[in-house]
Amino acid sequence: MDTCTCNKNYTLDTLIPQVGVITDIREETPDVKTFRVNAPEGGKLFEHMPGQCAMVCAPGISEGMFSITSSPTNREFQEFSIKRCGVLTEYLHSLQVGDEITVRGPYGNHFPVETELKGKNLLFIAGGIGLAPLRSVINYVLDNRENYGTVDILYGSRSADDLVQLKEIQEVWMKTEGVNVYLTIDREQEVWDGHVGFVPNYLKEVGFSTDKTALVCGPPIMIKFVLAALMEMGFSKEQVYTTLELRMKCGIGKCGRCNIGSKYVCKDGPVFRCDEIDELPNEY
Amino acid sequence: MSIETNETFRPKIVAFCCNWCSYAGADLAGSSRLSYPADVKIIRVPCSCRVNPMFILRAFEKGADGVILCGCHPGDCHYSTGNYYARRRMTLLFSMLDYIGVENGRTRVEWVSAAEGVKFSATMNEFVEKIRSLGKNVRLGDLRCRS
Amino acid sequence: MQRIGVFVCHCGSNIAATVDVEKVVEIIRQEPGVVHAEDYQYMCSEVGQAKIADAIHEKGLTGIVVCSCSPRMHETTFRKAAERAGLNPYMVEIANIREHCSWIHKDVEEATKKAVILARAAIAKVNLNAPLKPGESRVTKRALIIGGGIAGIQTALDIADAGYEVDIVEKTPSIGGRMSQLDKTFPTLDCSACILTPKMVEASAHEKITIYTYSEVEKVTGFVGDFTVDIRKKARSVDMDKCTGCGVCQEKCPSKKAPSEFNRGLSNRSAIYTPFAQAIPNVPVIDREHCLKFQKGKCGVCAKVCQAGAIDYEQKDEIVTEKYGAIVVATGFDVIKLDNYDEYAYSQSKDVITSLELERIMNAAGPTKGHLERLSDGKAPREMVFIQCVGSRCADDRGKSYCSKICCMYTAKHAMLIRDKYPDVNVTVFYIDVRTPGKNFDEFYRRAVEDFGVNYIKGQVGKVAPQPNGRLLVQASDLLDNRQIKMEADMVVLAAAIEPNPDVRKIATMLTASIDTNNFLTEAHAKLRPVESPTAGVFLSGVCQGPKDIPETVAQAGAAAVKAIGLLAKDKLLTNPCTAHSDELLCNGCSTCANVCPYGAITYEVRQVNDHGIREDRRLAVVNEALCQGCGACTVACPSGAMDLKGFSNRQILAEVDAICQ
Amino acid sequence: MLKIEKEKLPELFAKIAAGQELYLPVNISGQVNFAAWDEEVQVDLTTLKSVKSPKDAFFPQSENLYTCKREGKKITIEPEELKNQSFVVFGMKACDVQGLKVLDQVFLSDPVDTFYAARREHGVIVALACHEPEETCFCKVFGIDCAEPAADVAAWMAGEELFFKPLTEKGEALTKSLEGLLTPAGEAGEQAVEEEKAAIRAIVEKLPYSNLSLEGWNGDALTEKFDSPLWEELYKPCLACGTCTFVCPTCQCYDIKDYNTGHGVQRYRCWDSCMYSDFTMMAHGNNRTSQMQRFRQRFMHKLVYFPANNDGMYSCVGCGRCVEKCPAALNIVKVIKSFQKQGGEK
Amino acid sequence: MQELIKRAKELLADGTVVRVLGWKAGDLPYNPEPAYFAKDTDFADFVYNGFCGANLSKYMIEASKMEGKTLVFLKPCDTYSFNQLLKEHRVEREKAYIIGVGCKGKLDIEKIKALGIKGIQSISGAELTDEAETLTVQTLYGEKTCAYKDAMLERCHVCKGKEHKIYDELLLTSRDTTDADRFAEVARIEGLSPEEKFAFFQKELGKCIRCNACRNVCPACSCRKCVFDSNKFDSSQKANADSFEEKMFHIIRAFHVAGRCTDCGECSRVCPQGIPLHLFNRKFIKDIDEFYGEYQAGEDVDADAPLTSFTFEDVEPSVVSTRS
Repeated sequence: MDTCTCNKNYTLDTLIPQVGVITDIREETPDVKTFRVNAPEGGKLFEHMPGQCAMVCAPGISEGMFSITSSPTNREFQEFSIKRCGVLTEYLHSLQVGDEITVRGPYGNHFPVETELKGKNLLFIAGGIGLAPLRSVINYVLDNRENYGTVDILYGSRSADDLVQLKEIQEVWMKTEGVNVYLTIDREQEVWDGHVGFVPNYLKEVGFSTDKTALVCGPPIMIKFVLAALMEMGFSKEQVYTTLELRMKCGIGKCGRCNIGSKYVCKDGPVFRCDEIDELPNEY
Repeated sequence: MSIETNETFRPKIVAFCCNWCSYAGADLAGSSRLSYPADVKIIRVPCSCRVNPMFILRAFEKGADGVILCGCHPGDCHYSTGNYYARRRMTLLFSMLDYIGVENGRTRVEWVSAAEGVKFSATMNEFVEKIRSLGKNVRLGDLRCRS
Repeated sequence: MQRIGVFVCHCGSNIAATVDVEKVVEIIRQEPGVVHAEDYQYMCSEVGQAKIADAIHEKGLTGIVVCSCSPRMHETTFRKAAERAGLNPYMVEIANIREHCSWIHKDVEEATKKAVILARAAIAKVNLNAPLKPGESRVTKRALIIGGGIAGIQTALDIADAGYEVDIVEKTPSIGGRMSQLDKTFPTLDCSACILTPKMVEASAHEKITIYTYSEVEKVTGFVGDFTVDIRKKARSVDMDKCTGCGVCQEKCPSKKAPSEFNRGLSNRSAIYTPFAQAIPNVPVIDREHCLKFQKGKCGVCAKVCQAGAIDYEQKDEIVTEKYGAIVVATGFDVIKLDNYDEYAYSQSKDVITSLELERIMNAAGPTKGHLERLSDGKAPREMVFIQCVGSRCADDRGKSYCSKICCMYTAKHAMLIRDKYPDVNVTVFYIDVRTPGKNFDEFYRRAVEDFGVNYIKGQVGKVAPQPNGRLLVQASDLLDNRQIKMEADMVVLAAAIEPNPDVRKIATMLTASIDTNNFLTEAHAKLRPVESPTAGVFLSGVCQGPKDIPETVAQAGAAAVKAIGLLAKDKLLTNPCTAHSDELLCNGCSTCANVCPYGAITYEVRQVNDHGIREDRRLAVVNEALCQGCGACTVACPSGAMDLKGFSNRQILAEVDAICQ
Repeated sequence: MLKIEKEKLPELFAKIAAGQELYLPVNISGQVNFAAWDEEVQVDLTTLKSVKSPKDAFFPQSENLYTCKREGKKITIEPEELKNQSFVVFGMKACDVQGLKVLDQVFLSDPVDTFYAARREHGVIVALACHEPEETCFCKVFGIDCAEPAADVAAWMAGEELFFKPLTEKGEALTKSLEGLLTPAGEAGEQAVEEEKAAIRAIVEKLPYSNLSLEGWNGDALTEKFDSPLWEELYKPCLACGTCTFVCPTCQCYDIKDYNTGHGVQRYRCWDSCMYSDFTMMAHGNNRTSQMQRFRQRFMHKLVYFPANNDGMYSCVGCGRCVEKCPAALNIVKVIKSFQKQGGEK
Repeated sequence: MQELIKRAKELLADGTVVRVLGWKAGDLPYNPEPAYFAKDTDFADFVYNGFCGANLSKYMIEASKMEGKTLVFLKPCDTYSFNQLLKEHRVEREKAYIIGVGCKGKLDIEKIKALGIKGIQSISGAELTDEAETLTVQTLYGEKTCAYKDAMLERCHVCKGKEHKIYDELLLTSRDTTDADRFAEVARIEGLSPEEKFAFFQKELGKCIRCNACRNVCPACSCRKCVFDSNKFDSSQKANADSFEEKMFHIIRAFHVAGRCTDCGECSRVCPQGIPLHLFNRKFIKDIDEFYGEYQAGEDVDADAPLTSFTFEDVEPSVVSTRS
């Protein structure tokens, strides 16, 4: 039979990545680097929404899902903040400007910046590298300031050295009107004259009013205590969004790994409203 | 297969050599300028007993046409007993490869001491000749690696 | 992934003549991970090493590949260079493009291609290298010398003089070794006993030296700096402390039919005996095989005559366990058995003897009290024939492939001494070559020919046949005159090849020291480390390493002593960091690895692990890094792959395989 | 409806294979699996079930996605070509066909898996009615009529003939290409097929699992089923192998891996199993650490999660392959029955 | 069977054991599953018949981690596996109360089906007490019979003997089933030309679907994490992309169990594709016997294993090319 041409109808499969060139590397902390990625011919690899992720791959080494930390409002590039913690990230950390990787995505859902969050007062709560996905939302919100109410950002880390994007926080966020930034670190440090204490405790200390919608991201243990604190403070579950992290391979909800209940975290997540999480079987 | 193709056929051969005897034997072959074909590439291991059957299969997987393991003569192992274990392991492995139909000339163990540069070179010449006569390894390789 | 620097050495023209070094650099520069590549005339030179250091600093290298000569040559050099520049020395790998490439291939294109592949393999490996840190182990400040001949004695004295305790273990009842059996020594002709005995006495009197005669090494465990050795002191049946060495027991002993080992079986000795008059210690032993008391149950003469009450028939073998930091092997040699040389009629005629037997015959304390006479009839010989190279330089497997080195000289000595003492005896020497390199050696040989009229014939003896008249018919060919010779001789002396003491094989196995196909112990490097065994902490002294004469032996004995002293002088040793280690999450605790470990380095303990959220108590293998020598036997025995070897990990070796097969 | 004598089937296969690839049940070393046809193979249409389901004609056990090549720092990506020629799968059973419908829900939902979609588009399925259903079959439970498979072509074996009925355009096209070999079945043929259907349905009624009740199993039953203490008992014999998932016509979990061929890195996907201990393992933990959880996941997915997302469609078609092949004699029927029993006791 | 239940209940009652590991009847006549029994009422489903082929030794790895003692029923061949696990410290003797049960050969449902028997409703003659030499099978397509022997697992025809190698007590008597030479098939293959050997294994291994049933059922493959599941050798593969992988997997698997495999035959029993996997293990067993002296894994817990011992005079690997 003749070769048919019907396949021309298909766009490139979502599993096929694009080549990305690393155009800038910032050392955020001793073990976190932020990589700026462009298409080889310049420009962005793809459009995305805040909270979405992409699969970053070092061919032959490994592949991993990372949240896109740059805001969609950035027209030039995408950024990933990556913490060194395994074979892949070790490899990525050894790369230099000009090196190429492959990227596929964007995958997953995003924070509902154009729907539920619109017009709301926003409270961002992040711990450590958990700022990465929230940074995308924060910058999106700051770039569309008129669409949102107050913005409070509570960000904590193990130590002053482990706070990522500190330059941007201090030079942009803190200087933007209507944005309050609260920084904290876990333990006393000489160089640090700011607040000391765990994020959930600081949260209660500040005592935010419940007229806000909270976006929470950080290590699982922090999320757990932050949620408890928020509930204690009178927030309802419908007012809180967070992200889940499970093992992912395909990124499109088909390979089965991130299936939990009837959800696929890579496709239906990673962003969940807390009342949705409650409906999932306890396997995360 | 015609004879011409056999003559132009350049096999890929991996030689695992123990550090103490055979690698030194290979060094001696070198310093004595005793030539053998460049098809042979040596991997240094501390002892013949370090060679895992997985290494040998992996070599074949990735396209090797022959694999040879060289160690100290039995009784002369730097670690006293390593080559005795290697001898049993390789005997069984080679027997299994033979059993599943892989030509038994593709694998070999030879004991070469640090003083046997001549033997090292002669063994390699002989082994390369043997592999050339057997031709390309088609029974034990991953198709994806064929160029 | 590492930031790798690749350095390709020209080695003058040694590499560069056959490998296109620049091309290798150009290709390798493109490899993933390689951030620096350069070539240089001599990488091992100071300038070359500085290049490595500079690149480490400037490019922030985390891994180094040097394409050069064998790692056995300069791995340490480059590792040290990297270490000085602040890099872990184990982040350096060598691609051997000289011995394994440029020196054996002629075609430049082919050699260059191979060099690239070898470099890629090294890059692939270094990508997976991890910094390693050697551990420390202590050094027991005591040396063991195995063998109490001149080599062992000299080494012991030198080490003891440096202030360290030394034990000598000698298998026979007395120290002294082969040298004590010799009559005169070449090329000075001084009396062997006269120069040896004072050394023996000095050793026995030295406060730092303990001598175990009639003893053997039974078991060796441990490793450099910390060997534990079991020494079997065979039952002497004589109390060493009580015996006064008066000798009455030997005189009175009714069993006098035992062949004297010292006299090479040419005479008999009593069942209770000291091997020779100057024996040290001067304490007899009872040869239980020939002793009536032991064999028949009755006799007991020696006990009766011993005033000191030193005879102890109940004595048992005793095991002494001692710790040592260094071990010197000085097990010496023996002459080969002549079973393969029937044509020389050694077993058929008493008048065909070995040179060592001639030594005993010529010696005043020997079986003939120093008179040269035929052993068959006691008559003085008129015609003597010496045959050289019996079993030496042999092309087939009847004898030894090597030259025994000492025969030419001692034969000249024998010929000269005979012609001097018995001018009417004709001496003919059949030789292949006469080899006389050495101080005053050739002069000595020429004196034998020119001043003493020894008849040297270049030729091979085909047959020695005993004649009905009691003489020996020697058939030979004269290679220079190209004629056949038939002559009758009264005695024929065979320069039998020497070979390492047969016990050395057992000892080498215990020490995990390697030996070559001729049973000579292998040196760590033929030129640069001639007195060290590849096994750390084991040193070689005397003929056990290769044929040599007395001055060479003594010189090597001193060298071995210096090496041992160098070791004993250290307080701590750095251990090889390339040891096995077990991944606790993969370990089954099945004991298979421990079963193949030659060093007993693996033990088991029950420990709690957290396996991705599962917490449980598991039986786990634990490697003692001080004991582990890094052979890797356990890594293959382990089915789950929990055991791996640092520096030669599974993934490193597989990466090399991949790179080569690519 | 058309027909062909059984003894002429080799001719039929040859004719189909002349125009396109043909996959059909083939006996190799005593086992029947779907494989490409050639004159050498031993076709086996009488064995009811192939060991592996024919799903790998559409979702191969292993397939390349792309090759990644590197030159210096430059990376290039060469995507694997999509299936672009038609092929025929002959002899699938009604349950296998339903299995594909389940896979369609996964792979053809947004974002479409183009590799699968291309195969689906080019695959022509000739489904065969189940001549003699067996005790492990329970397709009826899922509303499947194994006497009348719904595919591009439906076929029946009755007596000495094979009856052939195109049901779709693709089926018609195939049938057309076989003109000459296939002859009209006629009245008698229609009759024979009706009798065969009746015979099949009669046996199905008698099958031990045919009246298995799925009551309580649906997308809403999540918490109740998930929290049941029964799982703790049920999973015990499970050996954590992947037999059930690899023979299953609906299991679609896959892994994505790289293989370095020495000339490039091949990105491929291959079947994976949620029963494997490392399926969900991450560097820092595993959200399903115990075999109980993994065992539960498989059945919860088939009977609860999947229906929840797919309008009540179960991700099980009752083919019974897992019933036959589980080394520990565990299977989905035992699971369903255990819950039923427990429900009864309550 | 009733004796087993009675004894199990006694041992539970007197506190000797806290659970019983045996077989539970399945919903089909031929698919009993390994199961735990802890209460009197659990025993309603207890079964021990010809279809109870599963080797329960492997389950004792997990059972050894539980509180208290487990009563386990082991067939003669299973006891070899238990011993081998004991030797490797994977099970604890104190955690097991072993009742050695008799065996008259275990049945292979695949063989029955291969005889064309399908639609099976019930099977009689499979009980240990049944004297009959014939199985009677009621099917949807009528009553069928087959000889017990013809339905027996391959392994039972080459049974190592019906003697239990380790036990606390014995119940039920066995029947000798050995009627074939264990190494005959291996020897047959050895006699083939390289091309024939290659074709044979290519065909057999070509069926492999990498489901890991053989590995996971194997009492010798008791690794917590298999090398084929870990990245220790970059060997984690389930691609099934081409024939090399199966060869790698099965050769290495056989190699890893060489000298440890008791030849219990579970790998062949469970293979969904009917690959005669025992041919690999038996090849090693035969070689070990020939090269290093006869050795039966699991017979003697204290014996030196062939691959962790050696003699100075061992044959050289070149024997492979010189012997044939």
